[in-house]
Amino acid sequence: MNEIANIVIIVLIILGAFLSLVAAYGVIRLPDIYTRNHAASKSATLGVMSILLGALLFFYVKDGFFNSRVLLGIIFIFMTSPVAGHLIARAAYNSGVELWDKSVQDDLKDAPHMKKAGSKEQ
Amino acid sequence: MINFLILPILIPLVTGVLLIFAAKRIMLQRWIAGISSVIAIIFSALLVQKVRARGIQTLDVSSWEAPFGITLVSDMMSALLVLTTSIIAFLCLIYSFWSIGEAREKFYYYAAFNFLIVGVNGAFTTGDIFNLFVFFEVMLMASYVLLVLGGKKAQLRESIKYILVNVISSALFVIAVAYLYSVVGTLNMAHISVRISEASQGTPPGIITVIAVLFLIVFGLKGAIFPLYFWMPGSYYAPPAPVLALFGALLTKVGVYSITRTYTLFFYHDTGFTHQLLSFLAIMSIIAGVIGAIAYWDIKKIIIYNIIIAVGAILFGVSAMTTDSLTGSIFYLIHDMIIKAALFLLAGIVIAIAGTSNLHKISGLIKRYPGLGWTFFISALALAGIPPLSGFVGKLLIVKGGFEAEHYWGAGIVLMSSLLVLFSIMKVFINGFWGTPRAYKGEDKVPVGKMLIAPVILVIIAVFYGVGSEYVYPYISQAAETLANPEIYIEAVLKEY
Amino acid sequence: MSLLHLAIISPFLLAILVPIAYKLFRQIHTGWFVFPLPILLFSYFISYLSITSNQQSVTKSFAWIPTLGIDFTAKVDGLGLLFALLITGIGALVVLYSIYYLDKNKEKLNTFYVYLLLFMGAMLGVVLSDNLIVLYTFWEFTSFSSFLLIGYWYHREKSRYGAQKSMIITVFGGLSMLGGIILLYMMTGTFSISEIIAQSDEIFSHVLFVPALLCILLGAFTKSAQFPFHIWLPDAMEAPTPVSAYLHSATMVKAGIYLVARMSPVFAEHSLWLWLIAGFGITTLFWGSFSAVKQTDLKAILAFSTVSQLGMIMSLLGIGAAALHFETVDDSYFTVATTAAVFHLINHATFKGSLFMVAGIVDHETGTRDIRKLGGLMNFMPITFTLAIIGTFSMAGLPPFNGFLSKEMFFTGMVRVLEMDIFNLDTWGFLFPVLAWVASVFTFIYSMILVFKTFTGKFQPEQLEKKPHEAPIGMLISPIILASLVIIIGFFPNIISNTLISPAQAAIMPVEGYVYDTHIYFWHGFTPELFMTLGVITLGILLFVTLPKWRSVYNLFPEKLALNRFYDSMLEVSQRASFNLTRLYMNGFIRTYLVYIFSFFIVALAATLVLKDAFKFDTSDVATIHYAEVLLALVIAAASVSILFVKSRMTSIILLGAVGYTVSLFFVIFRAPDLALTQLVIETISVSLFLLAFYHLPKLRHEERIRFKMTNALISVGVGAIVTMIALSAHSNKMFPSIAQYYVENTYKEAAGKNMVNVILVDFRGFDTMFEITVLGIAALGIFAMIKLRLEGGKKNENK
Amino acid sequence: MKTNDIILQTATKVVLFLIVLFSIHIFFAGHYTPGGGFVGGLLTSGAIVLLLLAFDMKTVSKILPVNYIHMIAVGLLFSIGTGAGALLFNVPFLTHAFGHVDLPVLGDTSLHTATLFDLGVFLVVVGVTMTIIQTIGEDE
Amino acid sequence: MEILMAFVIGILFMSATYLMLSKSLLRIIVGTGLLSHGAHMLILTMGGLKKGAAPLLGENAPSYTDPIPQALILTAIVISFGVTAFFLVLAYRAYQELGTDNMDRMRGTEGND
Amino acid sequence: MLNTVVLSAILIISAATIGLIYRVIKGPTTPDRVVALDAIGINLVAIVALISIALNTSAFVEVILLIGILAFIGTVAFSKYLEKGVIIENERDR
Repeated sequence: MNEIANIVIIVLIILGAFLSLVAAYGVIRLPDIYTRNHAASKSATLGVMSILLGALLFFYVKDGFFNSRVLLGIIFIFMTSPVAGHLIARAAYNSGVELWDKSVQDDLKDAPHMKKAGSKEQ
Repeated sequence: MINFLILPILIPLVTGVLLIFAAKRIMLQRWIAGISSVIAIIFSALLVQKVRARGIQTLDVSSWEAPFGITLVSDMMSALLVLTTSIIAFLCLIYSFWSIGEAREKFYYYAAFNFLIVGVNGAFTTGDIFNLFVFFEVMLMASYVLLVLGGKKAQLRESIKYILVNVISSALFVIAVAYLYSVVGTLNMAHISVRISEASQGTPPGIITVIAVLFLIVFGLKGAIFPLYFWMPGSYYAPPAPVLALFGALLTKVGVYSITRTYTLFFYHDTGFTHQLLSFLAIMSIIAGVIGAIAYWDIKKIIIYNIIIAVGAILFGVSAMTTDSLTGSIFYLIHDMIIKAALFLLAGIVIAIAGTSNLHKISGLIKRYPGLGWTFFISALALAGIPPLSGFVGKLLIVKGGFEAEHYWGAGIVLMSSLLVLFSIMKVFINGFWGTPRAYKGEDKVPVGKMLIAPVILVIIAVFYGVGSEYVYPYISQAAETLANPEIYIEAVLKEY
Repeated sequence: MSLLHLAIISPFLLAILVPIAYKLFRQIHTGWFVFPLPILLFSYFISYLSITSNQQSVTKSFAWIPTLGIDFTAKVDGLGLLFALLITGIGALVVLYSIYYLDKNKEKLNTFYVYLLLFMGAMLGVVLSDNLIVLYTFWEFTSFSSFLLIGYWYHREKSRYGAQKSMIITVFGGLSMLGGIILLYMMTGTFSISEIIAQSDEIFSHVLFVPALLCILLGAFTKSAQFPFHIWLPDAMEAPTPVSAYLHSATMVKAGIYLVARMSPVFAEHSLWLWLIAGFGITTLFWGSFSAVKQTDLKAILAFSTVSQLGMIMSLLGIGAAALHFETVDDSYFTVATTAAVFHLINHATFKGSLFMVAGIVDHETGTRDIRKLGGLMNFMPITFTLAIIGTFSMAGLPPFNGFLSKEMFFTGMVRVLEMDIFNLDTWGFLFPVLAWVASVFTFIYSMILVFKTFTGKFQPEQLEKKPHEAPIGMLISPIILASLVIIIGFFPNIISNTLISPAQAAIMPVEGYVYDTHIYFWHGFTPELFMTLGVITLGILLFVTLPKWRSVYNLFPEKLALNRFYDSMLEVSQRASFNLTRLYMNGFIRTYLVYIFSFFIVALAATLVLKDAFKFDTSDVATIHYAEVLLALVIAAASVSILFVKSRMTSIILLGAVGYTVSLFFVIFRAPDLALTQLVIETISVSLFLLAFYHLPKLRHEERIRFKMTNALISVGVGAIVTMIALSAHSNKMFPSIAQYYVENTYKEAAGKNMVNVILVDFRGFDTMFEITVLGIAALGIFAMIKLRLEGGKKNENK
Repeated sequence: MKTNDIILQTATKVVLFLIVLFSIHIFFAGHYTPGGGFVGGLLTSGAIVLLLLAFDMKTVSKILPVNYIHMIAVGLLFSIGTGAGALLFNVPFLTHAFGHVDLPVLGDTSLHTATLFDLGVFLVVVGVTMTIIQTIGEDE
Repeated sequence: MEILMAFVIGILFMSATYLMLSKSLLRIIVGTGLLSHGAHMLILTMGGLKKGAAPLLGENAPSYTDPIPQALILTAIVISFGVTAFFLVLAYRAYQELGTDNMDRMRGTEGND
Repeated sequence: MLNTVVLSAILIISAATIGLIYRVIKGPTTPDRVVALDAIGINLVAIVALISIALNTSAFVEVILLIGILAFIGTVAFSKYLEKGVIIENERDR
């Protein structure tokens, strides 16, 4: 039982670490904010979820019950991460951050209420 | 009542909190603040009597025995300082009624005022080095608020500098406590003293001396000693008179008190180094203060620089570490608190009348305001330590102690500083009060009579403090005795030691 | 408190009543309320004559601060009584004179008489206290009442100048005297003069003897306007003339003389005492009389004359001290100097007092005191002229006035110096009679100038503000009384010799079992003194007549070298220099101040580390290092250092956040979950506050230039290094176990908690927490008030 | 600029519940596990801030009609009062008392005056943070 | 570890000092932030690092780290938060009134009479 | 085994975090920084979870949730600031 759990935990952790690395690589290397946001909010979230699952499992093995706060954390991140990603992307677009010059499509280009985006900060 | 010694802290604290609720009702605020101030004075006076009758009072807050919880300790020195603080607070408070203005009163002036007193009284009373830090912060935070309240340009500008310097000194305080904790592993001041004594059979380890110097820097920044006083003249220039009086009378004195406490309770094992340094810095403070005081033609600045001189004189007495000089220092400390408050309040009236603090633009005030003039004159004499006014006995004992400790030059400088103090303060009198009378815009609106109440009472106290030294002396000498013999303090706090 | 104390204090008590009387009875000259007091006191002190003339003394003690050895001990002996009589006697006359001199409608009489009474009381206190601290107290009182009286007409620039000058110089002396008093206390353990005198033999060999002597003398010299401290006295003449007559000639300036006389038994053993007093005295005598000749203001002449006469008395006291070194004083061969000093003291008070009053009358009636404008007043004011003649002739040392007698005795004393063979007097002693004689010549000259330039010669009505006429009788009474004393003492000197002079002398030179018996003779025979006097008169007349011819001698003394110039420039330069100096370092830049503070931090701590050999490096008790921690450490270091180099505000805020979060990770690693939690939340809020607060700042027009400054870099590296070094050595110096174990044991048992940190926060050290939240609360109040309350209109940021 | 914040507002409503729950947990658990009044208070104000972000000042003050400055004062009074209670029994200031009470539903519950003290801390912290945020917010 | 931390703290203090000596008010306040971080870390380090489990009795560990420094730091953190908040708002207000965040232009009146 | 994995995972995620910090500093736009910060927050959660496993204690699980909450609030605030220029509106829909 313990052995299996351990292996599962290890797998989850390795997966999480790998995904985080990928996310970071993406954030560094991808060309514009929208793609970077994509990398960050998808892979990083998945990465941390798997690590948290690993932790949850670990504490289950250790204490014999599911640690409520870790569970709560998982739910929380699961819920908020997409919202956050959405907000950033929208904010970026509305504040007039340019798309990558090789982007092929910009659906909101002609949306009237989006146009007068303030050139607020840089 | 075992909680007696906490009352001077608790009363202003509760008052301050209650005043938050009453913020918009000025008269109510004044009554609450005034009455609680009087009560605080009564309890502080009773505390002094109690310490006189029964020795050092201690209170283990939260009932945890001494080195583990926080212990409040009222020895005679702290009790006296608390009493003085309460009196000055009351007088500055009633002075504020007629001078601070409704706008400030509505924006928590009295609350911040009371919190400042909490901080000061707490710092005087606490027996725990970290708790001292906390009280410093209470005091400082309240002082920031008072300094900036009103939001005038000069206030904002000077507050930035004031806060910056104090943030640095707080950080240094924290690291000093950290180092000390690393070495002795405790926070209770009496316990620290015991452990330092144990560690330094004969000569203390070098690290203790280093920490001592660090503490000197920390408290020196607050107490405005040379070469750490530079922030003060500018910062103290900005706030209105009653706030300035509080600052001048109390804040730097907390620094001085802390130096006195630590240097008599912890760091008395290597006096050849630490106290020599202290005495050197004290002398330099006097010189630097004198230079500043005679340089300016501005009432506020002159008095502000005189703070530095007084700090130097007091610390010189502390550094000499004889019973006489310690007695003198405490004498002088209390005198200086009283007289600085009086002078700043008087300067406030002058500024209110003349609309400026520049002596070139003020003259002949004594013709229309003789009461103001003579009050100022007497407080000027008291400041210079002219007998039989309040400054004399202190100065006498400090000089005597200095001579006894064979610091002839230092004692001589302390003595001669009186002359330049007199010169600087008389410059105000000769040029501002004497001379051709002038008319000032809006002087009729200034309620000079009411504003004079507080400084006059302070001057009366100063006169009695000097003339009646005989009645004060036993208290002061009890305080000095505790300083000179740390065992008394330790025994009172730790009991079984 | 005895009647004697009451007598000393009575002027103070009356001073309180004077303003009330002034308010209530505006029609009556306030002086009339004051006048009875000095009369009463005078007659009271007269009653002591019977005691002191037997060379006894009365001591009454009153505890003031006994724990410090400060008792208000009043002692009446010959010396004290002499002064007390002078003070009250002249005081009465001056008050009387002032009643006519000061107009009750124009002057602020209440303040005037308050000052005058303060002075009178203070002066009585000085001469009658046996306790040095009490004496010092009253001494400073005289300085300040003098200050106030000189500044009586405070709207005049010169009055203020003179007042300040006199205050600075006399208080300087006073403080130095206080130093001397403290030194004496350290040698003897008492402030009582009588007890100090009783121990004079022991203290003679004490190492502090000479410093104490010098300090005390400095006090006496400044007060008695001895060269080079005399410069305040001429400027003190700005005071109303009655004041000049009283304070600045008859009484206050003699306080220094009194002090020297009083302390003679203590210090006279030492040659320094003799040389300093006699030397400074004779110099002052010479310089004062020499300078008086060139003055054109009546009161200035009198002022310099006072200076010179004080010098004369001082030198006599100095020479008199030598008498103590001779086996016998029987023949009063050497004690004549002291006798002369006491005698001249009295004489000087009489003739100088009357002369001042005469000068006041002239001023009052003509509106000027400038001798270049005066002249020929003899016909208008004959009585005044007569009085002036009596005064000046006595001053010049002409018979048959009292001045002649004391001048003769002065010469006797000086000539006898030649016969002394102690303290090198045999080599340099000859200077004394020579200087004395020369000075006397000048004294003669200015005396003549004083009387003849004013009262004879050409009358110049166009130069005068008023039409001169004789003074009212009330104003003349006082000078007449003084002038008649001049004559009476001149003819019958021995009425005061055994009542006043001998007792005083006994106090100055107490010799056990010896009773002084002084006789003053008018005729000594053809002694050298007589020829000296004759020489003075002859040469004096000659020089007076040819004055215009040699007056240019004074041009040889350039103004620049004058002591007054020195004083003025010292005052000016010290103020200017301190101003410039202060401005140099107090430049208003907070950066500069921080540089000072940090530099001191570095220097002081580094020096201590080195000197105390405090640096210790001990790795025996360190925790293990893990590579992840090294990584975190690198992150924190990199982030904090890169803040220094980043240009954008946003980046530096974010980097600060990065540091903060890394710190909280460290808290996690170091097993501090509570800290980690708090740090995280706080850091987030701080960062958002940073952003909020700096959102309003304009976009930087040009990116902030972060100029690399060498000083900044040095200082910051220094601070970092010091902090690290102390941290290392503090860690290597753990000497005691922490008190932590107690908490481990008691957290659950006694405080019913499991989270030690939290239990410490709410229970063990709940007191801290209570005030920590108070700090937060105050901060919130402050922030609220700061944003809402804007007394200066509070214009919004236009860059928004 | 008019935007719709449906996603944010909906998410907020759910998340807010989670945060408040967590902060209450952290407040009460403080005596035993990490947490306490301070962090609890900060989290609660975090929840309120989230509300402010998702909605606006006016709406929030309608939902929570609290004068935050008075809240600070009340909090301070709580803390001081807990301490001053000791004065009545003539024991040193701030001496805490605790006991175990059998409550009908919750079973054996320990009551601790330290919790009251901590409640003061909690209130002060919420009051302070919200005062700061609100004043700055209003000034913008 | 303590030695490493001592150096980290030294670097924090160094950066803080450098920042506080600069002209920009923002950098100064950032400096004070770093300063307090350094001070807090120092307390922790001085208490001794990793001497046992986290100071929670629930851990049932044989030894615990010293809880005192942690409690002190907690107090210090809160206080320095209050001060920082106040300082920031002050900076904001100062900027509004004085129109600058350059300390050189916030010269005091000490020098001139 | 578990320990090694956990520690190397910490190392990996730390490296990732440093990469993200590079992005925070580099920018070039503020949204970039916000994205990176959000990711850092998430990574911190992971790191704390891993440290909890490594230290074999559940003392830090509160921290996990806390970081999550803060990161979320922070991101929301940032994006609102970027979008609207204000973080807290006095009154919406005006």
